[in-house]
Formats: sequence, C-alpha cells, structure tokens
Amino acid sequence: MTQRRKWTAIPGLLALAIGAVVLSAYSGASSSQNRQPVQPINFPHPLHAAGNLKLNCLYCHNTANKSPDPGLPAVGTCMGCHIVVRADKPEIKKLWTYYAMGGPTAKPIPWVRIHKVPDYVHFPHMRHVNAGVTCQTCHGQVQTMDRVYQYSSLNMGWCVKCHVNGYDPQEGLRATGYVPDTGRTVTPAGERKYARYDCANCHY
Amino acid sequence: MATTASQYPLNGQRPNIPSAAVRLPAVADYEQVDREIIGTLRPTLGWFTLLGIAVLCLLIGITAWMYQIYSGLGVAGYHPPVMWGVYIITFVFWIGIGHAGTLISAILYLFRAGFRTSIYRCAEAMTVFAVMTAGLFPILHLGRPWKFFWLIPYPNWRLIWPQFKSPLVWDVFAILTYLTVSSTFLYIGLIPDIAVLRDRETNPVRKAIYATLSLGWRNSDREWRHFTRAYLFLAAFSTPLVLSVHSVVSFDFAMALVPGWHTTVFPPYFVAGAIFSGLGMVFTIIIPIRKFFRLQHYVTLNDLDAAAKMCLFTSMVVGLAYLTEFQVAWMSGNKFEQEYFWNRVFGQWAWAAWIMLLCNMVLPLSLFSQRLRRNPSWLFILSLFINLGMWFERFVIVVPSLSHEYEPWQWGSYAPTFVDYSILLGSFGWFFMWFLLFIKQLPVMAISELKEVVPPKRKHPHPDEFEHSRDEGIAHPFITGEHELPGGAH
Amino acid sequence: MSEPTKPAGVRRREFLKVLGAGTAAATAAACTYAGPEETGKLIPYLVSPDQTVPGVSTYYATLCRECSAGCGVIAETRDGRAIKLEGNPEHPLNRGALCARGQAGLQGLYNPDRFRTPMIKSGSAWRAATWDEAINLLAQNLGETRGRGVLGTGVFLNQHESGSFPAFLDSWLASYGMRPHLSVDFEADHGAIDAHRRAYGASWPRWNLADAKLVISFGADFLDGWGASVPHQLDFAEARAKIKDAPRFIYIGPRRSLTGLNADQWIASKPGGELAIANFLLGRGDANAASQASGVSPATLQRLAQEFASAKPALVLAGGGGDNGVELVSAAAALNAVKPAAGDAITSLDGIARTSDVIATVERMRTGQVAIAFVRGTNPAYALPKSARFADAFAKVPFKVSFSMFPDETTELCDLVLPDLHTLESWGDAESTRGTITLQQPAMDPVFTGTRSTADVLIAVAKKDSAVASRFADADYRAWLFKRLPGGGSAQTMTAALAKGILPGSSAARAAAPAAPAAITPAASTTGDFFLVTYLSPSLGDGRGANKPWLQELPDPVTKVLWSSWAEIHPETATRLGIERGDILEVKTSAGSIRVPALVYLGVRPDTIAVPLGQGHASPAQSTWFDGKDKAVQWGYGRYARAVGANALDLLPARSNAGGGVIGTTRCSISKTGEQTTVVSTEGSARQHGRGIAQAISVNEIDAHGEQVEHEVKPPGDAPHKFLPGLRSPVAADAQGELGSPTAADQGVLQGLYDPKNPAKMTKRRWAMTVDLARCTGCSACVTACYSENNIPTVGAPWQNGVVYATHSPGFNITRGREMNWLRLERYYEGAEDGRFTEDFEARFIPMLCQHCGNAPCEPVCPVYATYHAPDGLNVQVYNRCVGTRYCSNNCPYKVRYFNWFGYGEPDRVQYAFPDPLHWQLNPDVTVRTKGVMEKCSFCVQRIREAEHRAALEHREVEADEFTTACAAACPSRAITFGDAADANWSVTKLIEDERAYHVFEELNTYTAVVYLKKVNHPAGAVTAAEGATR
Amino acid sequence: MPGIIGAFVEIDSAVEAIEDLRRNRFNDLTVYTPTPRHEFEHALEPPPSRVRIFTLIGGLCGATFGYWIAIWTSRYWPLVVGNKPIASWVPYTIFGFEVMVLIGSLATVFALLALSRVPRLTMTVGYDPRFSGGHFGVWVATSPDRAKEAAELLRKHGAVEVRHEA
Repeated sequence: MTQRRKWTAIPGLLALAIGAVVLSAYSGASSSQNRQPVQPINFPHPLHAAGNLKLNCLYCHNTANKSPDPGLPAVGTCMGCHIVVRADKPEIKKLWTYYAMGGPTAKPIPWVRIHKVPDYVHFPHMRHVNAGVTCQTCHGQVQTMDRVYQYSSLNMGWCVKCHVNGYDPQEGLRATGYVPDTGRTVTPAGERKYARYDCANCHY
Repeated sequence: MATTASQYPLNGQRPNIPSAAVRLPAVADYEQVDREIIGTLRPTLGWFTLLGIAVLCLLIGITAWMYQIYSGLGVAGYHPPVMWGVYIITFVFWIGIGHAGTLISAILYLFRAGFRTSIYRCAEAMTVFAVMTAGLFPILHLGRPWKFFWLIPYPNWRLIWPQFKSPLVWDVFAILTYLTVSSTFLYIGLIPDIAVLRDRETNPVRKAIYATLSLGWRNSDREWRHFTRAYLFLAAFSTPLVLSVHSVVSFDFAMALVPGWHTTVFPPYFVAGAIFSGLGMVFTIIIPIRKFFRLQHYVTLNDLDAAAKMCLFTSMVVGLAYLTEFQVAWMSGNKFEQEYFWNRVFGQWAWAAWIMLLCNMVLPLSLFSQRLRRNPSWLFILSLFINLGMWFERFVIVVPSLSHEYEPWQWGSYAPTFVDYSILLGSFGWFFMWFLLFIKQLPVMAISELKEVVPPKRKHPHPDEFEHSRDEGIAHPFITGEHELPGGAH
Repeated sequence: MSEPTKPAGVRRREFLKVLGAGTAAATAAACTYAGPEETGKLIPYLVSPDQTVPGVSTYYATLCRECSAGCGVIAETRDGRAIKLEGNPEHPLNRGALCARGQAGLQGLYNPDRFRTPMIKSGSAWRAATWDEAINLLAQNLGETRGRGVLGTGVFLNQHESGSFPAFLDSWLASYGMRPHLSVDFEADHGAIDAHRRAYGASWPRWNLADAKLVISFGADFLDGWGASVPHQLDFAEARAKIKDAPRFIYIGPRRSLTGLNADQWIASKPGGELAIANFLLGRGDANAASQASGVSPATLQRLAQEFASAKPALVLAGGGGDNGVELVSAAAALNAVKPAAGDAITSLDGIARTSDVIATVERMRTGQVAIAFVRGTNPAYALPKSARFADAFAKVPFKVSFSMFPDETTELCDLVLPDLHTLESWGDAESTRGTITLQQPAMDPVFTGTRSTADVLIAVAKKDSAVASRFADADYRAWLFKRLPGGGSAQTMTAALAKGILPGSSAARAAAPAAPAAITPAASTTGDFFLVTYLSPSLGDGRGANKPWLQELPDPVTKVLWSSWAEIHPETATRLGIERGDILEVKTSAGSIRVPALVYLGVRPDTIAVPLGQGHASPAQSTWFDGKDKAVQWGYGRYARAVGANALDLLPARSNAGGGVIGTTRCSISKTGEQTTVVSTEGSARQHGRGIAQAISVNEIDAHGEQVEHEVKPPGDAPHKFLPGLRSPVAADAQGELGSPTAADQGVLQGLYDPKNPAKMTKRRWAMTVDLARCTGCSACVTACYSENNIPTVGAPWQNGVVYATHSPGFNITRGREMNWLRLERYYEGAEDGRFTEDFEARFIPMLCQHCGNAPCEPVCPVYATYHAPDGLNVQVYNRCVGTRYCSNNCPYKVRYFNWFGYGEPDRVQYAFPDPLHWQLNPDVTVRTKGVMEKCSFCVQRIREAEHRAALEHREVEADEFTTACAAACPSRAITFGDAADANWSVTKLIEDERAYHVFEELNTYTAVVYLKKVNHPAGAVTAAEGATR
Repeated sequence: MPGIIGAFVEIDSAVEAIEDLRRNRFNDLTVYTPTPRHEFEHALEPPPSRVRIFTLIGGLCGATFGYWIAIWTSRYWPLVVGNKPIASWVPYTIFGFEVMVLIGSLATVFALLALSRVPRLTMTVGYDPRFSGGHFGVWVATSPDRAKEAAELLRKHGAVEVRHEA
C-alpha cells in the first residue's frame, strides 16, 4: 500500500511537466513589453498631450496619417515654442544644446526607440490611423505616461486579434481615455472594421 | 568459418528442421542462458577501440555540422535544382534500416516465427538507434535548423500552426510516433532481463542502476500476465505502424510531381526496400556478435537461413518495383517520365543506377543457394553490399530526378562536398556509438524469451518434450553452429 | 525636414545589421538645409513640392550617363538615398524604358571602390589629401606649366557628353590657353556616324523600323548597344508587334549577336564581306563575286536580292566597325528605302572625337609634347589596345590629373585624383534629341563628402588664378548652367522643367571641335587562319560596366556566360580541333595574345573566333593599395572588375579603322593550352527537348483576322487552353466550396479571407502577367530591374565585403547553380541539332519567373505555411516563416525558387553582397532575406501594397494600369504587362485573350498567372504551317 | 500481510504445490517464474488481463485527437495551399492513424505498469534473486496460524527451501 502511494506521485509530476511545457510556449510573447527606457531628454507627454495644451498627437508625429512612419518632430519643431517657452528649465537647455541654433554642432536628439516591430513586418501607420484606430489602442494612454513604456506586446497574435475579429471603433475610442467608460457594448461583427489577415499583408 | 561447411558434410542430405521443434539443442538449462548472456557484458579492449572510432567519427560529423550552421547550407554540395542531397538520402537510408527491427520483433512475433527469438533484441535496438540517427537528418538539412520546432504543432503566441497537408509534417508525426513506440517496445521487453541482471549483479552501483531500470520487476505471475498481453498489443500496434512509417516517408517523394518521384508504387516499394536494407544491417550486426560473443548456438544457422530467405524475398520485391517503374514510364506515354528513366540508366547518373541494380537485385539472388544462406561469412559480405546498394537506391531516387526535371534550362549536376561526407560519417559514428554502448550494458538477447524455448527442470520429464529431437540429428553441429565455437559452447 | 534618427530605410538597415556608421549621418545630411548645393530643397517630381514625407519615396527626374545616349531617368529616393532608377516616361528618347546598364548606374553611385577623398601620388604610393591641398597642387602646377610656357600643350580627355559641360570645359581650357578637350567614347561606331552624317545629315538618325516591310542589318547590332539601344529596342518591338504587317528581319554578319538572334534569317558573311553583298544588292557586281568576297552561297544571295526587290519598303542598316565601314554604311544608306526623318535624330552622339585623334594625342604624349594631361570619365589605359602603348606615352607627361570616381587603370597612372561626383549627385544637362534639353539634377547629397563635381573644382581652380578668375564669376557650375539654360534658369521655368526632367531648347553649344580628317592608318599585317571578331559586351560596354556586380552577374544575352571572358567557336571547328567547352585557348594575333575558355556557339562562322570586350581589368602599375577609408579599394577598377576574364583589346592592333574606331576585326590563330575550366554560365540545357516552353508560331499561320490556325504539333501531355478559370478567380477553383458561403450572415467574416463577401475585399483581384515573346528581344533589362527592386544579392563575386577569398574563382557560386535571378531570361535554340554549320537555326528568348500558379505545386508541400495562395491570387513566400526545407523548390516545375545558401545579407560574411555603401541601394520596402530561407518573384508585392496604400489614402480603388512591376517598367521592348486579370479595365485582361496566349507546362494543370504570347516568326516567302510551328 | 515463500527447482513440482495449496483454500498465491509458463496459468486460473481496455480507449482517443488537431488548426487560420480544401480529411487520416498508434501504445504501457504495480520502489517481501534465474517461487500470503500448514504443503511437494516472511 505505502509503496504504491509513493510511485503514484510520478504520473502527477509528469502531468505537471507537460502543463509547464505548454504554458512556456506562450512565454515567447514579447519579452520587451513594459520596457521603459530613459530618454536623452525627459519629454513629459502629459504636459503636452494632456493638461491645458492638449496637443494632438499628429502635431508632432505629423506623418502618422500619411506615411508608414509616424514621424518624430524635428528639433526645429520643438524650438518653435521653446525658443521662448520655459527656456530656463534644465531639460530645455539640453534641447538647446542639441539644436545649437542650426549651427555646425547641431545634431538630432537620439531618442531611444520603444515600440518596434521586426523589420520583416511592414506596419503602415497611415492605414491604421485613417481606419480610425486610435493611437492609444496600440501605444496606450501616452498622454498620461510620465515616461513612455511599451504598452502592447506587439507580438503577432496581438496584431492578428484585430485583423481577424475586427476592430471595434467604440472600444478604440474608450481606449483613448478621453471618453468615460460607460459599460461595455460590444459592436456587432458587421459594424467592426476588418482587415485582411493573410501573411503577405504585412510580410514581404 | 567459410570452410566449416565442408568440415561437416551432410552427404548431400538437406537438414530439414521444423521450426516449431527444439530451437537451441546446445542450451541445457536456464542457468546456462543467464551465465552465457550475462557473460557477454564484460567490456573488452576491442570494444573500447570500436567505441573510440565511433565517437571519433561522430565528432567529425558534429564539427562539420557546426561549420555548416555557421556559414550556411552552401558549404554542402547542393547544386540547384538538386535541392535535396546526401542528407535526405541518408535520412531515408537510416529509416529503412530501422524497419527490419520492428519487423522481426513485432511482425514475426505475431506470426510466431521461432527464429526471431535469438535475434530480435539486437534488431530492435538497431531500430531505435537507426531512427534516432534518421531523425537528425530532417533537422540537419534545414536551411534554418534552429527553427525546426515550427513543424511541431504546439500552441504559440503567433497563433499559427504547421501545414498539415505537407508530407513533411506527416513525416514528423510518423517518425516521432515510430521512435516513441519502438523505444517503448524495446524497453518493455528489456525490463525482465534487467531484473535478471539486477539479481546477478554484484557491483553495488551497477546493481542500483539495474534496480531502477527494472522498475522493481519481480517475475510474479501477475506481472507476467499483463506483460504478455501488453507485449502482444504493442506488437499489434507496431505492425501497421512500421508499414505506415515508410509509406509516409515514400510520400515525401510520391506526393511531389517530380518525374521519377510521382509514382503510386512507392509505398510498397519503399516498405519492401526498407525491410530489405534492414535485414542487411541485421546481418552486418548479428554475425560479428554471434562470433565474438560466442553465441553461435543461440543464433543458429537455422535462424540465419530463415532470415536470409526473407532477405531474398524482399530483394525480389524491390527488384520487381524497379522494373515496374520502368514499365510504367514506358507505357505512360509521358515524355518527362520517359526521358527521366532513360537518363537514369543511360545518362549522367547511370553508374549509380547500376550499383543499385547490382547490389539489390543481382547479388541477393545468390541466396537461392542453401549453402550460401548457411554461410555466415557470405551473408556478412552480402549484407555490406546490400547496405551500399540501398544507399544508392535512395541516391538514384533523389539526385537524378531533381537534376533532370521539367525545365531543361535549369538542368544541373550534383557533387557532395567534404561537409556532406563528414556528416554521413558522423551518422554512422552516432549509430554505432549507441549500439556499442548497448551491447555491453544490456543483454543482446532476450533472456526471458530464450528461457521460453529452453526446457525447464522437471521431476517427471515429459515423454514428448525435446527428447525426440536428439535422435533426429538435429543436434548436428552443422545445424547448431556449435562447431563454430572453438572448444564448444561450454 | 524629416527626422534623421529613424527613416524607414535606416530602420530596415538596422534589422539587417548593416547600418554603416555613416548612414544616419549621411541621411541627416540629406535633410539639412545647409550647404551651397541646396540639395535639401530639391524640387520633387510627383509629390507636393514643398515637403518630402519620411518613409515615402520622392522621385527626381534626371539623366543617365552610363553610355553616350543620354536617356532620361527617374531616380526614386527614400529618406535622402536613391534606391531605384527607372526610365523617364516624358523623355523623347527612352520613353520610360531603361536598359540594364542604365539601371546599374546606381551601383556606380554606391560603388564601394569609389574614391572617398582626393588622392595625391607621392613616389609610388598614394595618400589621401584634403581638397584645399589638392586644388592648390593643381593650381600651382598649372601656374608652373604656364611659367614654362607650355601650358598650351595641355590635353583634356573627357568622356563624351552632350549638353553644356563640353562648352564649359572648353571655355575653361581656353582661359588657360589650352586647346579644346577631346570628347572620347570608345564604344562609338565612328564609321557609321561619318556615313550617317553624309547620307542623312545627322550622326544618328531615328530609324522608322515600324514603316519597313523588310529590315536588313549588315552587322549593325542595334539591339546590343550600337548607338542608342533603348530607342532602337522600343522601335523594333513596336514594329514586330504589328504581327501581320511586321517587318521580316535579315541579319548579315560573321557572328549572330543578340540582334542577329532576333533576326528571322542569318546570312553568315565573312568579316568585311558585307560590303560586297551590299554592292551586289545595289547592282554593282554580280552574285558570284559577292559570294567570293563574303563566303555566302550565290543562291542565298539571289534569294536575298529577290526578297529585297519584292519587299517594299526595306530598311537597311549597317555597322561601320570594319575597315570598309564607311563604304558599307554608305552603301546601306543607298539601299535604305525607309528614309529617317532628320528632325527627331539622336543628337547625343554628335561631336565624338575620333579614336585616331586620341591615338595621335597619345603619340604627342610619347614625344613629350604634352605638359599636362587631364582625364575624366574615360579610361584609355584600358580601352585602347595594349599595342597603342598608352601607359608609357602617358608616363612622359609631367603632370597628370584624373577626375575619375573609380580606381581605374588610367587613374593609377596619374599624379592627382580629384574624385568627381556621380551623375545622380551633380548638376548638368544633355541634348539627347534635337531641341530638347534633358536636365540632370542631383537626386541626393554626395555619398562621400570627400567628392566634388569636376565643374565646381575647375571653377575653384580658376578662382585661385587671378588671370582667369574673372571669367568664372559664378559661385558654382549650377549657377553657370542655369544662366545659360533657356529661360535663364528662372525659378518657375526650372520648377516646371525639373518636374518633367526636360526643357525645350538647346544647351550651350560647343565651339566646333577641330575636325581632323579620318586618318586611315594602314592595317598592321595580320596573319592567322581565323577571323577574330571582337564586340562590345551588351552589358559591360567597353569595360566601364565591369565594376558593377549587377552587370557582372547579368548573363550575356547570347551566350549566358557571366563573370568571365570567353572565345566563341563553332561546334564544327571545335570538333575538328578537338576543342571542348571550357578548354582554355590561347588566341594569338600579331598584336598580342590572351587566354580565354572556349565556348562552342552555333552563331559564329566556322572560320571565325569571336571574343567579347569589357573584362580583364588589371592594375598596370601594381600600385600599393589606396589606404583611404576602405582598405578594400584596389586598383584595376575595383574589386568586382579586377582579374575577371581577359581583355580582348590586347589582340587588336593599334590602328584606327576607316571611321576612326578601334574595335574591329583582324586575323588570329588559336591553340589549346591543355588547361580546363568550368565556363561560368546559367545555362542548363540550351534545347527545349520538345517541351514547348518557348513557343513560336509562323506569321503564315495567323490569318488576316489575327486568328491562329490550329496546327498539329502539341506539347507533351497536350492540354487545352483552360487557363481562364485560374485567372478569373483568385483561387484557381473553389475546390472546397467552404471559401464563400452564399448564406453567410456575417458578411463572410467567419468564412475567411477567400470569401468574396469578406469585408477585407481581397478576393476581387487576381494579379497576373503577360509576356509577349513577339516583342521580347532578350536584352535582359528586366533581370537587372528585378535585382534592383528586390534586393537580390549578387553571388558570383570572387570577393565581396572587402575580403579576398582567392580559393573561389569569379562566379564560383554560379558554377554551382546558385545565382538568385528571380527573373531569368532563357534562350533556347531550335534547329542545328547535329553541330554542323548552318545559318538556319532559331533562338527563342523567354523570361522565366514565378508563374504564381492558381494551383501551385509548391504550396501544399511547405510544412509551415511559408508559401501559400493569397486571396488576391499571389503565390506568396513568407521569408520569416521559412525554415528552409527546399521542398517547394523541388516541386516547382518552373524552377523559379531560389535559396539563400549563405548569409548574403550579413555584413560579417565573406559572401556579404552589399558592402558599404552598396547597402544604401537596398529597397526599404523589401526584406533582405537571411541565410537559409527560400525566396522568389513576388510580383513586386511591395508595389502592389504601395498602390493600395496610396489608393486608400485618396479614398479610391486602385485604378487600372495604375502601377506595374519593376521588370515591366524597365522593359525596353514593352513585352511585359502586369495587372489584375479579374478586372476587365486592366490591359492585361485583353492580352490574355490573345490567340497566341499559352501557358508553360499547361498539361501540369498549374493554372499559371503568367501568360506567354507566342513568338512570331517571319519565314522567307511562303512556308508550310508545320515549319513555322516548331515548338 | 505476512506469508511463506517456497522455492522450487522443478516446474512440475511447483505446479503441483500450487494445486494442492488451492485445494486447501490457500487462495492468495503469488508465483515467481523466470519466464512466463502456461503451466502456472492453468494452475492459478487468473482472470483475463485488463490491459485491453486501456489500449482500446487510448487508441480511440488518439485517433480522435489526430483528426481534431489537423482539422481544427487548418480551419483556425484558413489559408489555401495549392488550391486544396482547407481541411481535407483524406491526408489527415495519417494523423488519425499515427496518433492512434502513439496514444494507444502509451496507454498500453501505462496499463502494464499500473496493473502490474510497477515501478515499485522497494522489493517485495518473499522475492528471491533465484526466481529470475532458474528457480520457481510460490508465495503464500497467510495468517501466522495457518503458516505451518502451508509450509508443510510446500515441503511435501519438494520445495528446496521454505522461508517464513513477515
């Protein structure tokens, strides 16, 4: 009897091991999620995108709706205001040294990249932006982030979720955080936005 | 040894042995079985030398593979359009080798073929190691071997799965199943024998190991009851499995539209070829073992004779398949097929085709002669030719077909490089390393099954059991093979 | 101002780990406001002029200077880097097409062996110098020479250019009292130009091939680069496309060139014998005499005469390469019944200096009469026969300046190198056709900041000299040029003009160069039992293309040999002398000898050996390596050209023929050296074995209504033309019925992508392509276009990435069949099976690419879905999913899948195909494939997506024929048409209905999306259907 | 439960001993034999092995799973390859078969282990190494009061050794 109890533990352990393997298959999911690097200039998104400025994302990332690249603001764009505004703040001083009044020592700000899909993936920003996918859907509520971090896993399953099940505009709107969350109303399949989801849509 | 046949003339009389009757006249009792089989486990200098050579070959192969992974498949001899080469050839070769093992251990078990008892353990071990070797090659020949697991269906965050219509995925399932089942089959069969070793072993460390491996087996009637039943079912499963596996492997070719591949005859043809090559390898292995382990009175000439008959049969099946291919091409009226088969025997690759036909069709015909069937030396030499011939059979299937496909502009040639050869060598090293380790750690013959055919001690000896055999001259050394033992078996 | 830190291109580079340190910086530079050249504010071509959007291409209309023709090109730039060259549709000369050489201009721009800084030779070694240093050195030398009073003897050898620069250069030289420069083009057919001037009053008329009923060419290889090949091809293709009314084409010459293979009949005359035939046609002399001189049977000549008489009108062309070149061309002009209109003549070939003048100059150098010499864009040390002994003559010149971009043979002999800018980096103009100026504007900032436009350097030098400074008040050449352009370069004219790349008017004319009389130096006594024919390689030209891997990797359209030289010998002769393909022959003439592998070729007379030019670059002075930034730069024209093949010019005597050209024929003897080599070739079997891959039809089988008469010969397996279902619906046949269910309440969402009702709406398109073999000339421009568009690595280089691996001879990987040409041009022979000499054999060219089968054999065998059928009908290859089983390639009947045997995209590999800065040419929209994956033609899926994106942004559908693939865009014979076969508005849908349409290996039931239109043969007189219908 | 072990050299004496024991209502017997002999089967008349049920169930589950995984994954991301049905049962039969064999065999092995109570981490009382060699052992599990009787029977039938085990 006692002996039997001893070895009946073995199949149990085996089952656990199998379960662990299956779960570990998911561990490949974007290891870089929630990465929050330090930027050369501590740019406060809340100050610009929220607060009383409420700049539109497209003010700085001005090609997000017409190019695969969202676009980073040129240093000149920043200087547009900061040539006068808050010119005494240490972070702004950094900005000035980068700009150097367009002189020979001027150099672009080496921002640290956060959201990146592998290069065999083609992610045309404009198609998504023009389809009504809100920035926050993928990038999170940047307007509330003191330091931006990688919000989504950016792994393939995450992309495909929307492409197959369709994108719910209401949900996207809610994701922005600008409209109050008034209970979940799931949009019927017909009214969602669908995209093709065969490989060649993004991989070529 | 080759001359021994003439030392014991039979005055022209064929010894005709009913296989159901006494199997091992030269084996007296259970203790002798234990003593002699366990006696083979003592490592010898020669064994260490062979093992050393095997490991060396393996290391060469590993180095070559590392180099190939680093710089890309280009270092192998691939020459588009020949996109498959030595690796796939060798893969099919080893899978084929594996089949004889399962055939002998499972199919012959179901058919109650007596001569299987003494050789099936070796054959089965050969199967497992051959499949282990073969299993490496599909990974080895990948452009990105580190991604091989994409062929295995496992839940992943990409939400994508293998393409189950691809013969290569069929391969993955067939081979993994085959490896699992055949290794389980081998291990189950081993448990009682390991129990024997455990009980005979004096060295505490080895004893502990054997004790663990034997899972506390104790030969109780209850264990035996379930054991025989389970063994039967496993054999029943393995039988269709072994047929399916090589059929699936043949689908890799038959499902493609390459002239020379796209043929319905492939599955039976491949299965027969596999068993044929496997028997070849069995001879290559068992004949030296019975000699150097002095087990001639276990693996008797009767057993070799029976195996040789099967070898001859499969050889003729394969030969028929070869000819069928040509006949089909000829009658198909398909220009591509016809040009290919003409090219096979008279073109660029004629030499390979003729090696194949000679080794697999012509030489085995010698087995019609009983004297040669019962001549271990000849069987050994022949087996080497068979191995060679079967490797070239796969070469003839893979390379010439691809090098002369539909598009004349892309016709090409093929020449393996040292990388291909090193990895081929390495595969033999890998196989024989495992096999050598096996034969000195575990019994090369199924002790408990041998005991089934050895008469147990009795208070009142049976009138009808075994005695009749003695006066039928069955114990004639020419049959028992005792004469091959310098100084006899005991 | 785009953001410098992460333009799309650079991002892709990062992924490929090929981000050179310079890239970000240079990209930034491309976007800064600073700099006098103002390249940051160039006027874009297609998008709104005031801004460029990062990650979206900007297009600049500019000029091609790879040969003298001067075609207009569109440079596609992305984030400040030019990534693709295509023909300018607005341009009158090339009308949107561009040849392989033109497209490879990109690899001149990004050539890793370009000079990065000025170089000064001190002793035998070279050192990098600053511009101030270099310019001072030049100014100082000019001063000293003037001081010695011999400055007037200075010589400037400039590559032939049309446009304003020659005038500018002359004025600069004049201001120093130097004589006008020599405008050198070693490729020019001087004989033809002379004769054309006399006969037509233009050095290069525009032939109206379309008007002719019969075209006879006496060795005029107008498809191989004779004169301006692109316009010739366009016109020829247009003429041939008029199936019934198309001209029959007869080629007369000792070797069947690409042009010859496109002819319906070949008359193999002896070199120099063409004149006799022409005279015979003119009625001077009788058939036997002509037969004597030309080695052609009188019967053939009689038939030719009859045909010439009956076929009206006949267009007769002739090449002036031979000793009697001028007479021949004049005779041809006399025969020519289709008079070219003088108005639209090609003017870019005006004013080329005769080689006789160049040789005369060399002789002056030899006698020490030249005090200072300048060389720009031309390479006499290589392109003149060795027997001209240019090197030692040149050495006699006290001070020699080179403006070359590349470390070529001549530059190595100079004392000072002032590296020029590439055409795509500098300003200029050309007058390719009368009355139209083609503008050359920089498409990007200079790749290397250490290089400067020669014109600007000359101005800077002039400014150093008080005596001449006043003459050059302009800040730079651009200012100088704009002033002289019609409209004075005012902002609005230039905005309009640069957008189109052309400007009506004429550029500043050059004072007529002193026209020396055609000096016919007596031919050196030549002996030998064979005629030797040397010809310009269609891809390498006179050798200037040899340092561009795309052109080296481009198989010669005729022999399909690449990365090497060869000697063509007829099989009959070869068997007689016991020579086999690959035997290394020693070809000897009185002038010299070379060792080249033998290549048996049906299309050459048994008494003739033909050797191509363009290879065999070597470092004459064996200078030490230039120790600039890139250790890899070697003399001898850089890593891709050096020690590849042999230079056939070594065989030619240093004399100029009648017209003043140097490339001609002579006599030679050949001997086996006993050595053997593998001829580097992409050719498997040159015969179709009756498999109906490249099919042809005789024009007689097509009756008046264009209906095709059914004929007996069928391909093996004989399948009917049932391809349309495969083309009408994206999935060849809805085999499972589960793709679209009529009752789907969810608008097909759950039914998947293939459901027509799926909101993604992908199933409505079926991308397809037609290739008209009646148009295709086999020029292979499409192949290079594909390489350029799809980041295809070149694999044949003996050494790339600056690393020598001498164990591999040039093209080693190609002898292993590992070339990556997604689109390859197959050339099959018909007839002449027995190896005996006959003029009567046919060549069929067929571009073979992925057929995007509706029923693709490659798809179901892939274990990981790396290849599958897209809803819009593409057969997709997903590189990042591929594990490299190569099963798909085994199962592909067309063998159009290519495998990455090595890490061609990994910078740390010897096989790295894009050594810095070549990786800047990579197309950011296409993934560079990693080691161990399969790749193949994608129907330029990136262009499809781009068009879809554009349409989506403009809230419209993709319009019919809105875009096309790279190969179709480049094709100079307009043979390739791409489009949506499921939409009747696309022109491709009409073409697949053509009676000549067929599928390759139709009997395999693959439902290919590539439809070929049969080649049309024009047999002499009336022939039976069977003859023309050989498949 | 304590008992008595008797070791025999001859097989027939062991068989007789067993029959005699059973006649004397000693029913909890275990026989140790180096090799399965049908003599003991006859003497003990055991119930048929239950391995077969496991095998059957395992095989059926396997076949179902094989088909299911292939069909479900194909439909899960429906991509057309070579114009073939997205889920085509014909080739998927291979998976049905292979997985049936796989799970079936594993179930059989599991049954063998479970039913014959291996692996056991300690050796059972009464077992003797000889029983894997040439000897046959008969283990009689019995209460101490009847132990003597059982021992007698064993000796009577010629057990070379009889040992009391607790």
